[in-house]
Amino acid sequence: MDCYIGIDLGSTTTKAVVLDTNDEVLGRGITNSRSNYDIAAQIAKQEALIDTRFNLFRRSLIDVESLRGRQDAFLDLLERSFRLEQYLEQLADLRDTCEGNVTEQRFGERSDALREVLRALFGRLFADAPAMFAPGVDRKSDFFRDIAGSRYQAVGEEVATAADLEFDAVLNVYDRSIIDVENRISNESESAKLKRALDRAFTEATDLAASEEAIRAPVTGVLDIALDETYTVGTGYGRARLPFSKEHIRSEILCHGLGAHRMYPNTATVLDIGGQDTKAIQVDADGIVENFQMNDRCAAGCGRYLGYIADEMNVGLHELGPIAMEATRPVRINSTCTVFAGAELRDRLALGEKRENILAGLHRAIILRAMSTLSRSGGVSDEFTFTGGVAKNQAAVDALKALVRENYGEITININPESIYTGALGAATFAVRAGEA
Amino acid sequence: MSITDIVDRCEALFEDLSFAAVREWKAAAPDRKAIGYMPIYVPLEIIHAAGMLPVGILGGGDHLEVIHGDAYYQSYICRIPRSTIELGLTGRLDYLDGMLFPSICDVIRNLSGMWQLLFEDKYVRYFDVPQNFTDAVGGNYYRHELEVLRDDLAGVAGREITDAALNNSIGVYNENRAAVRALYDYRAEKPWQALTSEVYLLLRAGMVLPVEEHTVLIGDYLDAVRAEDRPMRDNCRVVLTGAFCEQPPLGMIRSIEMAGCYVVDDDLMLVNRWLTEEVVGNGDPLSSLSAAFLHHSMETSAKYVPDRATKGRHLVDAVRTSQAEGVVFASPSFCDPALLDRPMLQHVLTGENIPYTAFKYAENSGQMQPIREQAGTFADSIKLWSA
Amino acid sequence: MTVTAGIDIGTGAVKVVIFDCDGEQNRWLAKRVDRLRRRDPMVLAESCYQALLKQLGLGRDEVAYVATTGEGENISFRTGHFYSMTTHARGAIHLNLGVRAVLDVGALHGRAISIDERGKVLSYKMTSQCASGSGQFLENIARYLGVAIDEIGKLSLQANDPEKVSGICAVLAETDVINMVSRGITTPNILRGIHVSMAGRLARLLKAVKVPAGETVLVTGGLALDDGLIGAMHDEIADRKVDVAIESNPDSIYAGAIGAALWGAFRHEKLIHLGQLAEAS
Amino acid sequence: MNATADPVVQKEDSMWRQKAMINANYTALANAHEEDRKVVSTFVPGNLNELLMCFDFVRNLPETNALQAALRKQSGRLVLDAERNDHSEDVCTYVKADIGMMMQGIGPTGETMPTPDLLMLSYTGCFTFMKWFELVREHYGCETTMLHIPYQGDGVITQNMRDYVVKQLKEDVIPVLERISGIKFDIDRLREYLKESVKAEEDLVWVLESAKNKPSPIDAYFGGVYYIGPIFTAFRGTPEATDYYRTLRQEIAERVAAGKGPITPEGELDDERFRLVVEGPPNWTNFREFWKMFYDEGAVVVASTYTKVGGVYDFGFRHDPDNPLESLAEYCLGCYTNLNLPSRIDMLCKYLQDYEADGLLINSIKSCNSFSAGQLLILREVEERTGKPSAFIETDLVDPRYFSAANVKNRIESYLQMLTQKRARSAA
Repeated sequence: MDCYIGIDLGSTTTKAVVLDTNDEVLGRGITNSRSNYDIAAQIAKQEALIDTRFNLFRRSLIDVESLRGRQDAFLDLLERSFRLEQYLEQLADLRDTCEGNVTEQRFGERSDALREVLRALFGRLFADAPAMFAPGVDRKSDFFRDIAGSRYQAVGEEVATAADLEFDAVLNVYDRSIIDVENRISNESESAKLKRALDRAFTEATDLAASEEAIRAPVTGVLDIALDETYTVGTGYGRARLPFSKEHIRSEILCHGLGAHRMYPNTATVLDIGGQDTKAIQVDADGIVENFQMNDRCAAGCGRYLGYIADEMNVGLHELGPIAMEATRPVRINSTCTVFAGAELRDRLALGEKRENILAGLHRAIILRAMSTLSRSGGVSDEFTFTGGVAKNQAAVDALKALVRENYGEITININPESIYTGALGAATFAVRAGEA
Repeated sequence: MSITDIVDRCEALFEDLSFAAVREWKAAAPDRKAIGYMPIYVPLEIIHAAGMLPVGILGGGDHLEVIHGDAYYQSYICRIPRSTIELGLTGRLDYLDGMLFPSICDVIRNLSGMWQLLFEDKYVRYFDVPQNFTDAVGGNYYRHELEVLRDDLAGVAGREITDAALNNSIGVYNENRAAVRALYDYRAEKPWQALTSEVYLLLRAGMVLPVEEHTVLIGDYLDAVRAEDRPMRDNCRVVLTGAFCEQPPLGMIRSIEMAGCYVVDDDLMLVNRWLTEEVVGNGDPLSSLSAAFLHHSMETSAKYVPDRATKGRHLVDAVRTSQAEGVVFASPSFCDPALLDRPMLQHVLTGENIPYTAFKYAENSGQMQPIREQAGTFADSIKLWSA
Repeated sequence: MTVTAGIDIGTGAVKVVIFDCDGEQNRWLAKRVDRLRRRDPMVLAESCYQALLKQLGLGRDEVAYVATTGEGENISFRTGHFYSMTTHARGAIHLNLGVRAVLDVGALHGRAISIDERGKVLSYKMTSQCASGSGQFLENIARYLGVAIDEIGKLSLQANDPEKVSGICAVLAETDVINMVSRGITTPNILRGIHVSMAGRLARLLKAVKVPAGETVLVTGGLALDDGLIGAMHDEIADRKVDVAIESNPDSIYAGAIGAALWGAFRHEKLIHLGQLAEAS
Repeated sequence: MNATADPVVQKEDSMWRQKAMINANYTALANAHEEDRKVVSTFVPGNLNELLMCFDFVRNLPETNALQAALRKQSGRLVLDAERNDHSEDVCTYVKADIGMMMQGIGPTGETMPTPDLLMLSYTGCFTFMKWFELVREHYGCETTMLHIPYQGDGVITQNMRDYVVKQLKEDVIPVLERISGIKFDIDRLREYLKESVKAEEDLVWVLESAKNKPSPIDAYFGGVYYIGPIFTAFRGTPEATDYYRTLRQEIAERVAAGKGPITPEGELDDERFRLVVEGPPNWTNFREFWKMFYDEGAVVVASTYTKVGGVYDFGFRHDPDNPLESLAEYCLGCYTNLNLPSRIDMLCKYLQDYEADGLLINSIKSCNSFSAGQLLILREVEERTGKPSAFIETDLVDPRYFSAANVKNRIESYLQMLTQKRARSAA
C-alpha cells in the first residue's frame, strides 16, 4: 500500500510519521538522534512502519471471534514481545562490543577483572530483560541508549563495587561501545522479528493456543502487505545532511506550522521548544506560515538547558517538573546560558535557596525567553499550540500558561500528547501533497 | 530620621517599578504634569520652571521581567532600551506626559523614534546637544534648541515659561547640585561612613522626587551619617567609571564594596552632577544654561574632546582629588560610547601609573561571582602591595 | 611555627593545602583534592580540611589562618578570603620561582594573569561568559565520545588532522561535534580540535596580558595536567610567534590553595602588626 | 562600498573602470607623502568630498578600508588584533578592523597606509564615528576637525540645524582645511566640483530606479554596493565619477532593453522569482556566499536602504552649485542613518510599493546600532502598513565569527518557501 512519510531530524530525537493517501496517520516512530543521521532517519522510519503494522494488525483482528474484547491485551502482548526481541538483539550487540573494547593496552592489568565484571553485568542484564517488558511496567524511555544505559549504570555500580573495581572504567567501556551499537542497523528484517515476537507471544499466552491459527492468519496476512514508501519529505535542523534531494526537503518552520495546523485546525500561534532551538510561528487559517522567529547562535533557554540541570542535580529529566512544582517562592533567575546553568544552580544553593524554588525559577526563565521569541514573532493569538519536548514538562507548561494569560489574556492552549511529532506530521502532509501533484 | 529610615525609603522608591511616588505627586493637585528623561543630561530647570516634575527613567533594573522589550531588540544591544520599552508597553510609564531622549548614543537616539511610533499621544523629543563648544557656533545652536524645548514644554504644561521662573529654577537646582557635591565630597573623605550602595540609592531617589525634597533628603542623610560611627573595613579606594547610562544592579555595587573596594567617586547618575559649577541665576537663563553646558559640564564618553591633550584628564583629576588608589571600569555590555572610550582612558591612566581593572555588566546581571573575582583581585593587589 | 591552610573551591573540585610558614621558609605539610561529583562544596571543604588536620594530628586552634579562595567566600570557618587571581599568582611563584604569567584553566573559566617576581598581579584577561571551549564542554564531549577524562590528553596527542570547532555557543558546538562524528572525523582529531580552539582563546588571552618575551607561563587549575591542551598551547604559541615557555606542574591544581595559604600567612603577620582589624576582608 | 576584490564574473566596462579608480586611489594614498600631497581621512556618510578636493587632499575612507579587508578575508585577524589590545568584543568591527590595520600599517591592497595629516570627522548619523576618530587621533597624533551634524529627531531639517552646520564649515572646518593644506579656499572651485556631482547623481538615481523594471536589470543591494562605490567615496565631484555613471547607465539601459536580469558572481540571474527590499548593510566577510543564497532561490533585491548611507538622492536631493555650503549641509543632514525611524519606515514602505516587491528582508548587523537599534519595530510597522511579510537575519560587517551560514540560509529558505506557499494559496 502507498505510504507517505515525513521525517523530522531533530538535534536530540528523530521522528517519523506515516500517512496514507487520505492523510490518515498510519504510524509514528521516534528514536534518539545520533552521529549517523542516515541511520537515525532509517530507524525512525522503520519504527513508524512497525507502528503502522500494529495498526494494521488491530484492524485485521477486529472480527476474529476468539479475540473478542481481548485484541488490546493481545496486541499489547505482541508489542511487548517485539520490543523484548529488539532489546535482546541490541543487548547482545552491546555485550560483544563492550568485550571487544576491553583491551590490555587500554586497561592494563585491570582487563581481566573488567571482563569478569562485564560477564556478570551482562548476565544480569539479560536475566532482567523479560521483567522490563512485563505487562504494565513503565519504561522511562524507549531508546536503547537510555534503557540499556540506566540498567548498565545501576547494575554496573553494584557489580563493580562488589569486584572492587572503580566504576568509571566500567562506565567508560559503555560510553565507548554505545555509539557503535546505536549506529549499527539490524541486518534482520523487522517482519522476521515480528514473526519471532508472535511465536514468543503464543508461548506466553497459552490460553490462546486453541485459536492460534485463527489469529496467526490475519497477522501474517498483514506481514505480507508491502508498505511502499511512495513519497518521503525530510525536515528538521539536520535536514541538510539527509540523503534527500531538494524537492524532498522542507524547512522545519513550514513543517511545524502545518503539523500544528493538522493537529489543531484553529491554531494561530505555534511555540516549539526543542533540544537546542526555540521556534515561534504564526500561521493562517490554512496552516501557512505568516511569520516566525527562532533563536540562533545561542541555545540558551532551550530543552537542552533542562537536560544540563537534570545532570547537575542527578535527577531524571522527567523528574524536574514535579520537583519545581513543589516550589513555595520561586527564585528569580536571569541567565539562561545552558552551560552556566549548573554554576547558577550551585550559586543559589550556596546562598541557601531551596532546590525546588531554584528549579521553579529556572523553568520560568526558559519560558520567559520563549515569551520574548513569541513576542518577536508577533505575539500569541487564539488558538495557541505548544509543541516539542519541553511541552511534556508540567512546570514549564504551567509557567507558560500563567505568562500567556498575564500578557495576552484568556487563550486556548493546545498541547498534544503526540506534539513531538508535529514537524514530522507536517513533513508527511507535504509528502502527500507532493505525491499527488 | 535614621540612616536606615532614609535608605529604606530610597530603596523603596528605587524598587517601585510602578512609580507610585510620581503618581501621587501628580494626583495631589489638578493638571500636574510629569516629563520623563533618559540619561545622561537634560536641562531639568526648564521642566521645573513649567511646574512639571522631571522623572529620570533609567531602565527596569534586575527586578523587571522583560518580555515584550526583547521583541524590539537583538541580543547584541544593551539592556536599558529593552527594559525601558517594557516599562512603557506595560503601562508603567502612562503617567508621563512627555519623554526626552538626550543625545548619548545611537541606541537611545533610535529609541526616540520608536517612542514616537509606540506612544503617539505623548510628547516625545530627541534632545540634541552641541559637540562644538564655542559660544558663537555650538552655543548659538544650543540656545535655539533650548528655546524650542522651552516652547514645547510650555505647550505641554499649558503655561508660559518666563525667564524669571527659569532663573528661579536654576537657583533651586544650584542648591541640589551643591547638596550632591557635598555628599560626594563627604563620601570621598569617609567612604566607610557613606557607603556607595546608600549614596547611589539617595541619588536614585532624586529621579522621582521633587528637587526641593531631594535636596532636603540629602541633607538629612549627611546629618544622620555624621552622627554615627560606622566600622571601617580594610578596603582600597577606587573611582568607578563607565556606568553613566544603563545602571548596574544594586547587587553589583554591593559586591564591589564586599570584595574590598570603597568607591570614592563614580559616574553613576550624572544628571544632577552634570553642571559642575553654579549656573548664573540672574542673567538670560537659556544663555546661562548654554554657557554652563559648554564650559562647565562633566566629561563623559558621549561628549567629544576637541583637544587631544585633555582626553582622559577628567578621570585622572577624579582619582587625584578623591585620593583613589585605582580605577574600576564598569560598563554595560554593548555600550558603545563607554567601551570604545575605555582603551583611551586606560592609556592615560597607565601614563599616570594609576592601576585599573575593567569588567562589564547588564542592569539585570545575576551572577556576581565574576565581578567579585575581578574587583576582589584588584583590591587584593592594591592592599597586599601598598607599602 | 605558623600553620596556615588554603582552601580552594572550584567548579570541579575542592583543593586544600596546609603550610608551615616561618618567614622565608614555607614548608608544605599536606595536600588533598576531592572532585565535587555534585556534592555540596561547603560540606566537602569541611570534611576535606578535617581529614588533613587529622592526618597531621593538628587541632583547629593550631591553625593560625584559614584562607579561602575560589568560591569559598562563604565558608564559615575561614579567617580571610583571597580572590583566585591573587592566589593563583602566588601559588605559581611558589611552584616555580621563574614564572611571570599564569594561565588558570578550570571547568568554566580561563584566565591569563601576568605577574611579577613577587607574585603580584600586573594584569589579567578572562574568557567571556560563554562556555564554549570551556573545560566543562570538553568533559561533556569526552563523555559522548566514550573517552575517560584521563585519556583525553593522550588521545588528543595522536591527532593527525584536527577539526576546528566553530560554534559560539557550547550547546551548538556539541552538535558540531556530533556532525563531525557523522562525517567520520576520528576521536583524536575531534578532541585535538577542541584543544586547539581552547588553546587559541587562551593564547589570545596570553598575548593580551602582554607577557614579556622569553618568560615562562605556568598553567594552573583543573586542566593543567591535560597534555593535549598543553601540547595545543605549545603549537598555538609557536604559530602566533609568542616568545614564552608554557609549563605545567604536577601540583598545578593546588596553585590557588597554595597561594591562599601563603597569603594567609602574610596577612597573619601584617594583622599582628596592625592589630586593630579583626577580620581581613 | 564597492567589492572590487571579489572574484566577480563581471564583463562590463563600468566594473573595470571602477576597479581602476579604487586601486588608483589606494596607490595615490600610498604615495601621497612622497608626492607631498596631504592625506585626509573621513567617513562615507556626510563626506565632504568636493570640499576636500578644493584643498587637494587625497581622501582616505576607513570604512571602505575595513570592508575591503573583509572581502579579502583579512578582517578576522585584524579584529582579533584590536581585541587583544583592549578593544571590547562588543563594539563596532569596522573600528576594530581599522585599528588592526593601523597597527600593521598596511592597507587592504597591501600598500602602506599613510599617516593622515587630518581627520575630517563628519559626525553624521553614527555616534561611533566620534570615538573612532578619537582612537585614530590617539594613534597617529594627528589633527582633527569635527563637523557635528544634528540628528533629524523630528524627521525634518530645521533652519537652526542648517545654520549650525554651515557656521561650523565656515568658522571651523574650512579654516583648518586651509591651514593644513596651505591652500586658500576657492568657492568657485567648489561650485565646479558640485556641478560634476549633480551629473553623477542623476545617473545613479536612474540606475537605482531601473530596478522597477521586471525583471530587474540590477541587484540593488549586492550589485548596488558596487554602483554606489565611486559616489560614496573619494570620487563624488570628479569627472571620472561622472564618466563612470554615464557608462553604467548605458550598460543598464541595454540590459533593460534586452529584458535581462542582474549579473551576479554566479552568472546572470535569468529567472527572477522573488523581488525583495533589503534594509541594513551587507556582510562583507561572506559577501559572495551571502549573495549566492539569494541567487540560488532566484531572489533579486530591487531596493535597499544601505545604498543611501552616503546620500539619499532618489527623493530629489541634489548638490546645488548655487548654494555650495548650504547644499553640503543639506546633504549631510539628509544621509540615511541621520533619518529618524518614522522616516526610515516611510522610505521602506514606499520602496515596497514603487518597486512592487514581495517583501522586506532585514539584515541586522551586530556592529551597527545606528542601523540595528529599532529594526525589529521597523519590521513590524512595515509589515502592518504594506501587508507584505518580512524576514530578519543577523550577521556582521567584517567579523567572520558572526556570519553563521547555516542559520542565515535556514532563515532565507524558510522565508522564501513561505512566500511561495502564500503565492500558491492566493493563486488557488
